[in-house]
Amino acid sequence: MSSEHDASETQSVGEQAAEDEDVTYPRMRREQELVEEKLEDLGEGIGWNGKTLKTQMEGVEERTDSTDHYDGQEELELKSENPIEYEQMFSQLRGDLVTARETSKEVAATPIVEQEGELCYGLFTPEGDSIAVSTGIIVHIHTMSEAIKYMINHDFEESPGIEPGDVFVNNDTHVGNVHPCDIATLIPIFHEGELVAWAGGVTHVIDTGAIGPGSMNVSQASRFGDGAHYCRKIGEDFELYNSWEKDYVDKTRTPEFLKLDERTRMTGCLMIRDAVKELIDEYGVDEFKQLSRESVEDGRRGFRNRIKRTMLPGTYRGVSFVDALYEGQENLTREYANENHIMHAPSELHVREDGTFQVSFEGANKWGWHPYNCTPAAIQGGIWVMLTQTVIPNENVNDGAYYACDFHLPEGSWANTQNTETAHAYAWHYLVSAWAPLWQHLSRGYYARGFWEEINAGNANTSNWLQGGGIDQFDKLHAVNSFEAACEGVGARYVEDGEPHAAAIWNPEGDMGDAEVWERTEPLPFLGRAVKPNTGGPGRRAGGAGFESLRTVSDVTRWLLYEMGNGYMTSDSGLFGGYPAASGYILNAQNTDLKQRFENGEEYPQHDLDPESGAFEAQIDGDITRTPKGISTPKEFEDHDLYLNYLRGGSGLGDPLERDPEEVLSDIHDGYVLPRHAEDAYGVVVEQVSEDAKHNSAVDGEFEIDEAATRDRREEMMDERAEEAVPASEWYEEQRERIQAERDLIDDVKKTYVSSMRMSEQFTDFFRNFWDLSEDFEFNLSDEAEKSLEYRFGSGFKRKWDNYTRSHESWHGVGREDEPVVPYTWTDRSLKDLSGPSASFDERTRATDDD
Amino acid sequence: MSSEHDASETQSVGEQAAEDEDVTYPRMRREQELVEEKLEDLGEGIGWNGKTLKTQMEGVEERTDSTDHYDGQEELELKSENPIEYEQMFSQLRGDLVTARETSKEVAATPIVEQEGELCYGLFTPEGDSIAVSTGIIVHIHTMSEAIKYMINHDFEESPGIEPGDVFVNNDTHVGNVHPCDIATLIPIFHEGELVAWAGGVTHVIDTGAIGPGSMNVSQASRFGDGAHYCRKIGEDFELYNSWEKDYVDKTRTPEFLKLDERTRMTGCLMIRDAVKELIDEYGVDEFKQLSRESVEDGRRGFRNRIKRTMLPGTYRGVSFVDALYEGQENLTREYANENHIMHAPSELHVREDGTFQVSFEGANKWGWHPYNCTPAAIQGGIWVMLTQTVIPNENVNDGAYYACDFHLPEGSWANTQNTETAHAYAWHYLVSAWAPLWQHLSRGYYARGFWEEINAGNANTSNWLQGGGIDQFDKLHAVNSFEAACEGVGARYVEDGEPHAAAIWNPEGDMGDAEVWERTEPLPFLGRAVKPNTGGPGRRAGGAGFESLRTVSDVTRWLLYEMGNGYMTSDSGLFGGYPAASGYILNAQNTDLKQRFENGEEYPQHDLDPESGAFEAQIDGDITRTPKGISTPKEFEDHDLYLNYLRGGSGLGDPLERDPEEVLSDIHDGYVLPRHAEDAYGVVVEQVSEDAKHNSAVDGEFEIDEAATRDRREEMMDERAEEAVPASEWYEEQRERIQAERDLIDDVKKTYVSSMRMSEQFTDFFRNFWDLSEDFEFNLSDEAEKSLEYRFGSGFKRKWDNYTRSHESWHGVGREDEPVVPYTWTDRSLKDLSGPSASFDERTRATDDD
Amino acid sequence: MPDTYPREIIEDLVDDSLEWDQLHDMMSKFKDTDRFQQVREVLQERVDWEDPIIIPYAEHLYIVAKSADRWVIKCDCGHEFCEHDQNWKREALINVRDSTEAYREIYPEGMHPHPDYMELREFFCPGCKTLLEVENMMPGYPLVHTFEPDIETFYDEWIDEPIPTPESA
Amino acid sequence: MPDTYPREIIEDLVDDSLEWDQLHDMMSKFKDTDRFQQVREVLQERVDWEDPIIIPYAEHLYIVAKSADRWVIKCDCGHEFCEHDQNWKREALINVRDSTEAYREIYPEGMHPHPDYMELREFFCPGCKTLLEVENMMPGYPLVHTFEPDIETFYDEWIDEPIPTPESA
Repeated sequence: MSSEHDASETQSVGEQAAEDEDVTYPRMRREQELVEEKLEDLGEGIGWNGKTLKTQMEGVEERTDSTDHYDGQEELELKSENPIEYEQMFSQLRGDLVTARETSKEVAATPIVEQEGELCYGLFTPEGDSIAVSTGIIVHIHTMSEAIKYMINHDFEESPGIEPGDVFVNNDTHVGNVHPCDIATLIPIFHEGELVAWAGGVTHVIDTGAIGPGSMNVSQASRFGDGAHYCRKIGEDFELYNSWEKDYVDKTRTPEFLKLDERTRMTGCLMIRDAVKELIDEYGVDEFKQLSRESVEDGRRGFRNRIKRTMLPGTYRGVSFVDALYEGQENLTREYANENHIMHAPSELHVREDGTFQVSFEGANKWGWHPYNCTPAAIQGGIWVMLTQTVIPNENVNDGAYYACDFHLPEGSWANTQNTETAHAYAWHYLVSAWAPLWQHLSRGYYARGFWEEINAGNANTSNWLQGGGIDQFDKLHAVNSFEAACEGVGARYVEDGEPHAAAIWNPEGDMGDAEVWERTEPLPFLGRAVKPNTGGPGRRAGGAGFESLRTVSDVTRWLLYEMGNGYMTSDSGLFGGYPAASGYILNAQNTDLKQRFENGEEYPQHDLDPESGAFEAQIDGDITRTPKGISTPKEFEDHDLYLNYLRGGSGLGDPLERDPEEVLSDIHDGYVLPRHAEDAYGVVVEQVSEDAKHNSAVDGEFEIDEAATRDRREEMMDERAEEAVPASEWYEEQRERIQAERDLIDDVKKTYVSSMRMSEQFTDFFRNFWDLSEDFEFNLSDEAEKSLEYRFGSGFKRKWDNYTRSHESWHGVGREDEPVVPYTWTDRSLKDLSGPSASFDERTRATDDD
Repeated sequence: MSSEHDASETQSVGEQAAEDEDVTYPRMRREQELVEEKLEDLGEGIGWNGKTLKTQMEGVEERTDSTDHYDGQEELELKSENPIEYEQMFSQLRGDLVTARETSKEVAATPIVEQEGELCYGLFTPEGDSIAVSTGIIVHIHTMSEAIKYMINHDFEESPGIEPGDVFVNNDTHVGNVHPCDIATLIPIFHEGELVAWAGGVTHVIDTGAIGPGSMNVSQASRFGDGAHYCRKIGEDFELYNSWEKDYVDKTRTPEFLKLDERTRMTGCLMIRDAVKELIDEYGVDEFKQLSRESVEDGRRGFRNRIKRTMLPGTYRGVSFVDALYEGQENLTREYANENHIMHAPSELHVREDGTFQVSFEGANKWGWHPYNCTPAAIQGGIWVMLTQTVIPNENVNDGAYYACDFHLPEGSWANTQNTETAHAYAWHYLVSAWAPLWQHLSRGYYARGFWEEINAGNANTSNWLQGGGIDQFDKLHAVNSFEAACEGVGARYVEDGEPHAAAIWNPEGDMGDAEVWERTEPLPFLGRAVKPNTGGPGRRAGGAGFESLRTVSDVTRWLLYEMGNGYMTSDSGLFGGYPAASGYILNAQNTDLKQRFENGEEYPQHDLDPESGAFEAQIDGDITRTPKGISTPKEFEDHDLYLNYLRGGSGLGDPLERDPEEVLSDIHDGYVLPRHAEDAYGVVVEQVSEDAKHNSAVDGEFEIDEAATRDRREEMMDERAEEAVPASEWYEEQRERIQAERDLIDDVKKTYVSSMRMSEQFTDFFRNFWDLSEDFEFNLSDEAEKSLEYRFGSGFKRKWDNYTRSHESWHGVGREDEPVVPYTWTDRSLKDLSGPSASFDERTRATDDD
Repeated sequence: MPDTYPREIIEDLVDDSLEWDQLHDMMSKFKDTDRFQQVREVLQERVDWEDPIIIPYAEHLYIVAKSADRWVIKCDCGHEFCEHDQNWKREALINVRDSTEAYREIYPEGMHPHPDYMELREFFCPGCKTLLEVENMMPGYPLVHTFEPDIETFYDEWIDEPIPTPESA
Repeated sequence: MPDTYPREIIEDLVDDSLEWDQLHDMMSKFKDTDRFQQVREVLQERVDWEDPIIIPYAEHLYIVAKSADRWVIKCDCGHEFCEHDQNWKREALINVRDSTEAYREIYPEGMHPHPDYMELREFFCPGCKTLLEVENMMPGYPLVHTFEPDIETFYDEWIDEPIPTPESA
């Protein structure tokens, strides 16, 4: 599908909608008159019964707080009195949202949206709580919710006004977004002069004008290189302002794509508006209003019920890390950004007696001069979508689930920078890595409760991200970011191996996309694409394998490419004895002889299936970069250079020695495991049937199990375990001494600890207590590391929100020196040391157990 | 004046204006009703007699073109019939603009605006032609004019609408600006439902969120690091939208300063609106409209009359260069931006028989990956202001002068990139360097005509720019850019030496500012400030000396500083035998022992008056950077580091050997000339009266002239000239051979030639003809240089304007392979080879000689 | 409406021998209300010891009642680690993979964490040597006490049953 | 309204001996209509030769009439360079400053152009050796023909006078 072809299709869909509006929707004009009358003649607001939106939102919060039911909906009147109508209405809405998405997707231009489905729609209450959602990248449902609340909170109602026909845009991470490349279109829906709902849609666009090309550039140190940010009104009468249409096109390297993406979102939002109007015509506005309130409360109860039915109350803890190595990187935007970062994400989940969640990242380290920082909206939206894909994988998904969760994100940490100077372009790098323990919290709960079919060891680190740009094959400025990364190995389930090269968690529909489709918008022909061996973590159930694409570069000038992924660390652990997935590495070749090889019909690389084999190096001459790091800043590539896009695998579950040897043999034949690792990791001894037999041949029978040798090897390995492993107490003493002496601890690691210790008294106590260190124990840092911390801790806050409503108060509620509102139970103190099990739960939310 | 103090003052001024509006100006509401009626009920536009603005603008252009009088104003009816009223009205307007500036300046927060007066106001016709201007940085009058035309041209009238009470912002270079840090506020002024004028104001703000701190960062390669760009409506009813007020604050490192700057502009614009309303009340709207038309035509005629009275018709040619050295710079935003640039600005002025100007930059080289590129608006605005400061230094300044000038800026050159990807943050570096020959064109004309009092050798290269930022002494994110650069040495006049440390040309009010004032917003205490010797170019009349400030750094964290100025090249030549001003260098010291020196009461550096003396190095220990380059990208500075801010001198005029020895002696005593250069440059032999005598003592009598030795030395130097100089013909042969052999020509130089040759057939012919080279002569370039050109020439165009009105057609009219619309006379062809003197003039503009 | 699965299905689940379609049904359809009880019963049958299982704690591990007021974490091999609210890892055998060599047994070149940045801690049961957990940790990190179930709330308030004791079993 | 200055003021201007306040007045007040004629007359008196000055061309240089149809560029020392529409620099003596050493005579260390990037071309009158122009050029640049006045238009249309000839002088 060429973009030109698309453009014409789009026009027909988009313009039709615009034309229809004038001819067949006199409603908008009528609404405008009604609203004008209310505002100017009556001095009323656009909320219900003449209230302003802000007053109305405060009312909802007030009633939610005082009753512990969303909006005080203690009785679900509509649902209980007329359950069929309730379900009909809700299903109709849900169906309309899905239809809006499916239809509007056709307007889109990029494979990102069109192939990978990187868009979603939501319907929201006037206050911004989601009522119903489409399929797709629904992480953005909650971020749009925050954006609406931000606009209300900051008096957009007063100016520029929120009126019928208005169109708003947001992509500001600190308003409500994960990263700037997800652009939201929001339109208010009115009925008889009242705002009854918002329709919102998000697409992941290809470039938002960050300092490097691609949607999620990695070389910037601050917001000032993160790309264009928008949060404002961009149209009236459902027409975009000419000023807007001339504005954003220069803030992207791919204006034509963004124009079509915007049409997509407009089309979808207008369809949703129509659907709401039809629903109101059919059922009346009072029913609709009641539905919108009840559905959120219903969602909240549904979440808690599900938790009470499938999980165990108590406390779940975990920790994850990921690396972001910038020492020695080129073309960073600040001199002092030249340092390595480690994300430290302690994750504490309290499942409270009422089935609600309290998620705390107390101990998270400071934000950094990299584009992986997060806002609360990002974390909350991210975790919300993760829960919707696991705990409540059904249609009844909305902000009710959010209302059943409290988040405590230390202010000033990477998870809640409260500093608009920070960069966020690929917040997912930290976000996805940080939520890894949450998978395991849920899985441990499911295990204890017997729901073993739901257990999952985790997800893959979503990478590599192939991104870049320059002047493309059509001699136009262009940017690319391959969404092959929407397809990664999945963590092992308890009862099945992890799925190989399946969807990344944040996009359940994602797949690797057709090579031909990528090649149409990316001047990066595929030399090969294959399952990548040993990417999934070993285990009784193996992590799903990732894959790799070997791309070359064709017909470009001044073309930049870069890598983004984990390298020195693996972010997702295995579960129950399974191993983590493999970590990333970078492989490029530049100044190659590929052209000559093509011309001479010689061999050339198509894969790097076994990095140790030398096969790649044997098939190409050139400057080869092979490094176990995961991130590179944009660097020049020329025609016939090579770039390996390695998409990660998932983590394993259970002791690998418990894996059926036959399955290991299949793994070899399927290309998931290299023969030598069958023995090393699984204790399975295989033999090559002939000299020609290849691993990864996808032909069964090229290897055979030596059963006796396998039995022997496994026994031997059990013995080795007994011999080599030491009692934890012994290990503890040795480690304690190591820490006291700061032996073999590199500066990057110590800097991470010190950062967390400065962030959190609680973590400091935990660390010192665990290792039985002195009250004043501190690590000694290099001057560079000290400076890095001083710089960041000295930067203070620069908050986006002027006023926080109740639901945003928690953004500031953590990390204080006195006892935070979140109980911190990592220290020796256990649940039992609290005054009672319920003491782990915030007073405010204890009492709600009516359902 | 602290910023806090300012804030309160501002509030009183700004809020008063806002409050007054509601109470005492029901006019705006009335206007809104009238406009609404016209638009909605009558279907009319906001122009005169129901026309749309766009139609009205087309009418003005049409009448201007067909009559060669602005708007067809062949008779200046008002002026001729009622000259006193005309002058009264115009003077009143002019006075009101000046008052608006003086009053609103008090609201400003930064020394940039408050001390240096970096703001200006203009009053414009509905079509955006300036009627009258305030004092100040009036380069922006013409750029605002372009911004208004852009809004009209791109149908802002249709949406978002141009209505009474609306407020617009622009800082987009491609819309109409020199660089993004000059932000314009524009408000339409209505009368009885018609748009009668625009008020506009510009301030130079302290930071617009470029990739590095400061208003004019130097490390970005493209627009994507150039900072935030705006061109849109930001308020209604003279109130700024809440969405806007929450938007831009995160796109700057200095939100509080920008807020106050915006209040300044709003205050001034509202005062101008009042003034217009009063004028209309007094004289009637028809008189006002007539005045607005006639004053532009009057300005156009005034310019031509002035030219015909003071200049000579004919062709003036010159060329200037400046360096921008990026090879080896750190933290560039793109890998391929790591190269050296030379600006090549051939400048050809035809003073046509009718007194109009035609300025051509044919032969200019390609734009580059640096922030010194220009848009036509920048060049035209820049040259317009330069002319207003020279040719028409009076009150009767408006766009009439612009209508008397044609500009031909090769499309794709640094002077007219027509590519919105290019960076422009310090366009002045190229712009000011490129207009240097224009000074000399004018001076040559004045010389021939006898107006010797107007002769000026040129201006100083406006640098260094001390810029940077980080966390300041108040622990807040901050950015600085010292406007000490508003004060430079001035070029020598024919009849006087150039003024030392006087105003930079683009700001006639600029001075160096009080050190104390800079220190209040910049954590950079002064160690010393002094006139800098040998910065002005030697000559019979010497160029005005620059000065230097030695700054240290105090109480900051993560602080970056950088330099911006010429280094390897001097941009302004001397005149009539005078020498160019000195070029720049960089001097920093880091990791110093200054703190200890302070504590021990030891000597420390306060100056670097004689770079060869070793004095600086003797007084400080540390890592000293001393390099003859002029630009550095942001680099880390810590407390007690040192930074030399060296502000350049002007160029000289006349043979230095003709300078009165007594004046040279004064130069020594005044600190303008080091004693050794009195002899080397001027042939004046001086003796130190005692061992204690110091140069630069500001005490007369420390040196004495040895008159006999001086006489001898000067005679000797005349002999040396005779001996060492060679006939140009001899030199020519030698050089020709050198070029053919490409001997001693570095890649950076050859790349510059090749770039210009690829840009221009005309320049290519000129170059080959002059040196009598073969038809296919080309320089051989390194691969790197070839790639650089390929990258840039292969980038194509990415234009901002969708449709160009007649006045913008010239943006595309130059650089074609066939004869361009501008006659190119650098080749052997002289004026005489043209069909007649008038053949040098575009047909279109020949006939206008009615005044 | 069925809100329970047949016993044999639950047994297959525990034995990891469900067919994919059965598993898929289980995942996408209802969640049975008696799952905990059924699984616990099956597990109790599978182990070789008598202590009543209070909850399945992790693969191979259980919290079992030694008395009415003492609950411990126990491996299915019979090894007992610690009190139920203590971290069993502190009583496990541990092997740390923190060299390139050790990593390369599991992962190909370049595809494993950097030993300076991350180590793998393998925890084995001192009884049966089964690998019970692998932690990927930054060097120097404390052991994580992963899961502390609130047993009282669960039994008393969520399923409204008495907590098993040796006496009740 | 005076639109002329007294002859003595113009002489002082030509001799560069005006006081600052006189100069300032001249700059900020009116531009006299007969300036060209007055300056030309003064200059004509100052030079030692008889050729009528057509226009002052540059300091020390004039375009003078050798005949009714031949105009040349001439130094006040009497040296004649070339036809009026040719570039006099091609007939001058030239010295090029393109080494650090040569630069350092005029400028302190670090404060002069880099010789690889820029050279100074000093043009002297072959007659009197006066330094007439200094060009700062990128190496290899052609000589710039700086000024080509349109004498006919000037005399015929702007001041409406006959162009001086040896005969008319």
